[in-house]
Amino acid sequence: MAGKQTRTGRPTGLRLFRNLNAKVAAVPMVLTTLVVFVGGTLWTVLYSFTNSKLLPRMQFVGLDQYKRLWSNDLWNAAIWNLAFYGVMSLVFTIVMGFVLAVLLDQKIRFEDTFRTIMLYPFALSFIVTGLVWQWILNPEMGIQEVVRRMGFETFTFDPLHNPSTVLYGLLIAGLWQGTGFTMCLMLAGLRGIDEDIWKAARVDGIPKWKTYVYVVIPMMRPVFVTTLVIVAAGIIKLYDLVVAQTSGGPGNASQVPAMYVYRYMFTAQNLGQGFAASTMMLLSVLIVLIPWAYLEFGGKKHG
Amino acid sequence: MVDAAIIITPPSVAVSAVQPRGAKPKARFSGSNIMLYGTLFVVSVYYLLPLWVMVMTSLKGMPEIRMGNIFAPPVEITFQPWVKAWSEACTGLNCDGLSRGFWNSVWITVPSVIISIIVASVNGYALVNWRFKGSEVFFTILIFGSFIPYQIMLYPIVILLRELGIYGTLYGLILVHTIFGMPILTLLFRNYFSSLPEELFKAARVDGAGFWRIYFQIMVPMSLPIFVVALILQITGIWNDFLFGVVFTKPETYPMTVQLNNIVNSVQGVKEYNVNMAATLLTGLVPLIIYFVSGKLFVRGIAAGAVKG
Amino acid sequence: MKNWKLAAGLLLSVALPSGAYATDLEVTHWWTSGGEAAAVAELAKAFDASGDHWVDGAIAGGGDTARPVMIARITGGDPMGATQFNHGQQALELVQAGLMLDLTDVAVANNWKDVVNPISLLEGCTIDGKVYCAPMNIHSPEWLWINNKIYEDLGIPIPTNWTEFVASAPQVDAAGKIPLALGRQPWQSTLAFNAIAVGVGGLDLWKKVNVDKDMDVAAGPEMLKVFQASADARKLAVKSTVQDWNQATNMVITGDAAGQIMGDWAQGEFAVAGKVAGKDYTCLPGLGLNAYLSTGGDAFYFPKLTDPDKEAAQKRLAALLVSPEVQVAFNLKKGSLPIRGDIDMSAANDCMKKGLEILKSGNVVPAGDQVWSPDVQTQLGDMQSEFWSGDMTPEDAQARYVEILKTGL
Amino acid sequence: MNSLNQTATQAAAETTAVQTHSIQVKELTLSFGSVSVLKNMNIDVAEGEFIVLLGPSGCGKSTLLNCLAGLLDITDGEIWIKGKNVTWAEPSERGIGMVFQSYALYPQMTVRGNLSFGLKNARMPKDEIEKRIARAAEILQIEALLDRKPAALSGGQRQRVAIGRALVRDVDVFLFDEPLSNLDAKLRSELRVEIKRLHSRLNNTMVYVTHDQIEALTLADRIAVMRGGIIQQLAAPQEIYNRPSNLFVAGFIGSPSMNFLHGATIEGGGAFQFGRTRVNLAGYEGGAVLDRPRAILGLRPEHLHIQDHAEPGLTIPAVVEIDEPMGADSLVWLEAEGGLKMSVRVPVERRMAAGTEVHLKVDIPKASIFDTGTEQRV
Repeated sequence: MAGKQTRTGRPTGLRLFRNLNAKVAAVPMVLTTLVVFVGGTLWTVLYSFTNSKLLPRMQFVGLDQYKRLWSNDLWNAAIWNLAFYGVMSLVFTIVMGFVLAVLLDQKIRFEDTFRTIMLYPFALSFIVTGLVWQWILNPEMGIQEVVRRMGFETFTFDPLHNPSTVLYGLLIAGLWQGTGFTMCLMLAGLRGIDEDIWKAARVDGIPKWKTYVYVVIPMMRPVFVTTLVIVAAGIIKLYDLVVAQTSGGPGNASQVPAMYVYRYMFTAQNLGQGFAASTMMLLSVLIVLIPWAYLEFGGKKHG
Repeated sequence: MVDAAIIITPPSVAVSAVQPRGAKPKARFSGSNIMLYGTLFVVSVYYLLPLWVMVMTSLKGMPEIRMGNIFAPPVEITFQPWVKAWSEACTGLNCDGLSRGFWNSVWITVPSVIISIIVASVNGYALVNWRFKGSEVFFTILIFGSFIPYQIMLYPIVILLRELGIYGTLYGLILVHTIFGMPILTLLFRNYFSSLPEELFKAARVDGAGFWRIYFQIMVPMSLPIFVVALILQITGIWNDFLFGVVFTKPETYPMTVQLNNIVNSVQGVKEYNVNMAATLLTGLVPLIIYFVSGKLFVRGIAAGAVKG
Repeated sequence: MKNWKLAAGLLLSVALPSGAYATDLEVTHWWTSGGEAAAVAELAKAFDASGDHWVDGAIAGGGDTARPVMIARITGGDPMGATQFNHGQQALELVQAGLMLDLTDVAVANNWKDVVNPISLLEGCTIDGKVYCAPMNIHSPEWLWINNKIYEDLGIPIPTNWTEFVASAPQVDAAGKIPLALGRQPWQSTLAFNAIAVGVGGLDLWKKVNVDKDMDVAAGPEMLKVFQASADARKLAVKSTVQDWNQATNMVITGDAAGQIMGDWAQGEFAVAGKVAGKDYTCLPGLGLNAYLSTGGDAFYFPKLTDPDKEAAQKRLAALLVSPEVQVAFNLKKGSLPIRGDIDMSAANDCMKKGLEILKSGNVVPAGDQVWSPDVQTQLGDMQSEFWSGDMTPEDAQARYVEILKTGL
Repeated sequence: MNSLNQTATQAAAETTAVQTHSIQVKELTLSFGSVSVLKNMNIDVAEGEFIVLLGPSGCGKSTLLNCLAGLLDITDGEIWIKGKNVTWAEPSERGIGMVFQSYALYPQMTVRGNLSFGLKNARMPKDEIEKRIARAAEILQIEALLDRKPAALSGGQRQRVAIGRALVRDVDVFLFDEPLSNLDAKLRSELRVEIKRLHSRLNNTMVYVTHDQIEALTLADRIAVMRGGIIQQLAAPQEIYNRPSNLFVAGFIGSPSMNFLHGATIEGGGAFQFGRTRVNLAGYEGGAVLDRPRAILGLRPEHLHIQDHAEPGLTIPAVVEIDEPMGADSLVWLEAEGGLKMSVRVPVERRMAAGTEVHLKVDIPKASIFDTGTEQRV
């Protein structure tokens, strides 16, 4: 230990070595943040101003990559798709997660079974999720065909091959994979609420739904905020699911920014363009995170 | 993988946390009860349908798949697709299915999980109990890091690993998993440790225990629920990883997910849906088993601290 | 290793360090469809027979999936022994960065300059006078593949060119078949468009736009005709929803679809399915309109390795890949054309012979891969993908097409 | 502010002049960034002394204790324990034992494990550990609990174990951080007595943090009343009670709190005027009162006596509002001139009807006078 010997006087120089073990233990974290997250990000931002192709090189072209990015229909489509998917996914994940948690919180029988059923998709990767839902939504063999065989000859349910519905197809799969986890968080939140609240509400004769809406939900604000941030972070990273389920198609109807980044960095061998797109994604992350960080850490210092 | 940034707080509610708290349902066969179980049933169908389809399809032969519907159970059960997916499916010239990938995945997952959890739990512990100047700044950056799409970091990481001379080695992959698991896990552990009474830590210091002794003898034994959560998240996360697996390994060491992708995308003639589904199930088997076996612990681990913002 | 001596004899022309045999070389490629895998097996067989060992590193999902992995590994300092790229600009920077092995001595020793035909393929491998890749095959994308049986069943003549094919489409459609199979990946849309450009637009137009890079022509009325023809073609493919090219090919093989615009590699799939050219299916190079083919191809690049034994093995493999025996065996399986004109391809089938003839007559133009950067190719792919799957007007599409080409000038 | 500290230091110096120092805090300052939490503190604690740090929550008393224990690094100043400068020593090297409010028992260890953890860390021989545990267990009467886990103990038992953990360390200085706050009233008073007994038996130095003035008054040799990171007064309990050095201490100590009459001192300090009432200050035990245009007369409830006739200069007229019988005595709440609420302690048998007009006789020698501006006692 650093403080083995009793020191006399003001050990200004030795202060650095106090709790040396703690500092040594923090080295991996410090290196990761500085080298990978800060360094990597700055590196990416720096090279987004160059015309790097296959290999990074320092030939600055100013804002050219950004100009091209925002004049690219694919990028605009990707941003729009992500915004649409993101809003839908946020709303549905949170509403579904909460409703399911409320249902499970009704002192039901077989709670464990239901919970397991809802949570197990979370164990599967997006690749698997995308593949299986592509299969189920396949018009020749999936739901459409089964319903048709039941006699509804004109029944059409082919979301993945129609540009205007493909995002819903992704949503069905995304929600299947992720809502169980949201439900878990919500359930934990519900159970963190003091039971006396329920007693008080019953004594006051407040209907159950009103208690949820006006009492429980406001009390669960932190859980909602956390869930929101987790889901939002997942949405920005959306990639595997799209690749596995639609490959961005039909056309570019389900392209997302992460795909654009990957495609331009590696397929198009235009690193500068990929880095510019990355930087824009990073900016959007900050737009999501800064309000949250402000909400979370803004008011309470040395609390 | 969705980022599972669970934020854990006081375990004081742990005991009661697994009990339902909502209002009591009324009589057993009341209308609202039928509604309740009816809804749960419909929801369960939605969740179970893909699993059902996967299992059923994987047990059918190709002719039956072409003729029948995907939801029907097989008329004639065959395990051939499973055999093929496990040991015969081809990618290029390699026709040994997923079997090789399984052990590669094990060799990748085990050390990556252990090391990433150790590093992250020590981080969380140091952040809570041994704050040093700027530690919160590093933590904040780390949290921001958890939201950075991996694609953005891919190129810098390639350069980093090249400079360290461990690109393409198991060490490199472990490092990558440790780095990218760090934000979420650190958050997880930090929040959990900060929910433990600070006085315990102080008492241990008065008792003369140092950094590591407090960590191993006081903190770790009290943190079982959060270690379980971290363990489950990391095992599934690393097992399911595709991007790092494909970029940072080579064919001999491809994990199962990469081989799954190869098998599914190496269409030779017609798509063999039954083999694909069997391969998919085989790949998902480890995380699935973990969830089915220890899912309750996972839920409990999250509930063990309720969630806070 | 029975053929040890034989193989050694075969390769005597290469300067070999003695006693350096039986070296493992990892070879990455994206040849994973049935016909492709069979062709790769020929390469591996030949390499193993020569005493070394081929470690197969197939990456499924096409070049767009595989190339990032290959590039990451090369730049990450963990290169493979050899890797597939398309000729042209894909590996240019890797060569310039000094990451690729110089094969000039192999090329000289084996006289590639005289045997490679057309010579443009070798030129694609040559940078600053040094050879950096071993050309493997020639591909021409401008083919129309037709299922004969559908037309026989309908009782109408099998189309002999694109125009007839389009004219017959309503009848095919009425019979419940899909007139045109099209995989929904960007590169396949681009391929279909380029085939129509060569077929409908003709050689001059192609050269002016892609070789001379004349943007006025690209924006001109002749090019608009190509876009209009493409817009007609996309109507025929509306019901085709598969992703992979070989799934689309399979639709033609099984008779779900009447035809597909695809490169000569589709032939490998017909072969694997046991179909006979001329009898079961018909192939029309240049869509049957213009007997011109644009030629690109695959080539193997050899990243620089530190181990001298490996380097020697790399050079042995490079020589082997261009050798007549391997060229014949490989290309027969893959359905592509060999890169040398001095070998006996009498075993080739009907379609391949058509290709060989065109090649011999010199009616070839360079492929998009060779004249445009991957950046432009990618943008074109995205644009074509949207065009072929949506309802963009030909005029809009042409405007964007020109804009994209301009980024590559 | 400086004068305040000086008073405190002087008072400390007077009482401990002949004894040896156990703890010395010199010019201690603690700040987090720009916020200073403890300001320029000086405390001398004599060997065997029982010091209570008392104050409202947030006053810095627990923080000070943590600094003494070495659990917080101080910004400036020095801490000496037993003649050694321990300012930068590890907690375990300071020769202290500490008892926490939440007991802070290691949940996964048995009572025995809890007691021995620190000794094992110090690599003490096994038989010595056993001996010490046995002795502590005997003193605290927890022998029967040694093999239980903390979860199986009651609150009182847990607190005993927590004390035992400090005890086995065999140190000269005990630090208590609100050790009884988590217990119910009955247990609290029992354990309070027990701590007092422990102190008289072991006779080691104890520093005890509490916000409960009863604990402070009953246990302490001296009390340090703190507010805002500053020691307001450091003195024996009776001194603090009877002669609070400033308005805050006067108001904080005593329940119900001291009655404060706002007015002015007149006649060269000979009398106090508020409203129309005048009170003679003859016999006031304090410094020079002088004429102060704004002053406060502080009177504890037991230093007022109810009578039915006025005595000019000695009584304050008031009207009875409520009386609260409290068992041993009874508290009468009255309203004096200008709506001023006052409380007076009377024998329980004396019942007062609401609305009765009475006169309150002032016990001037027990009174305190404060300057409104400086809030200091004069």
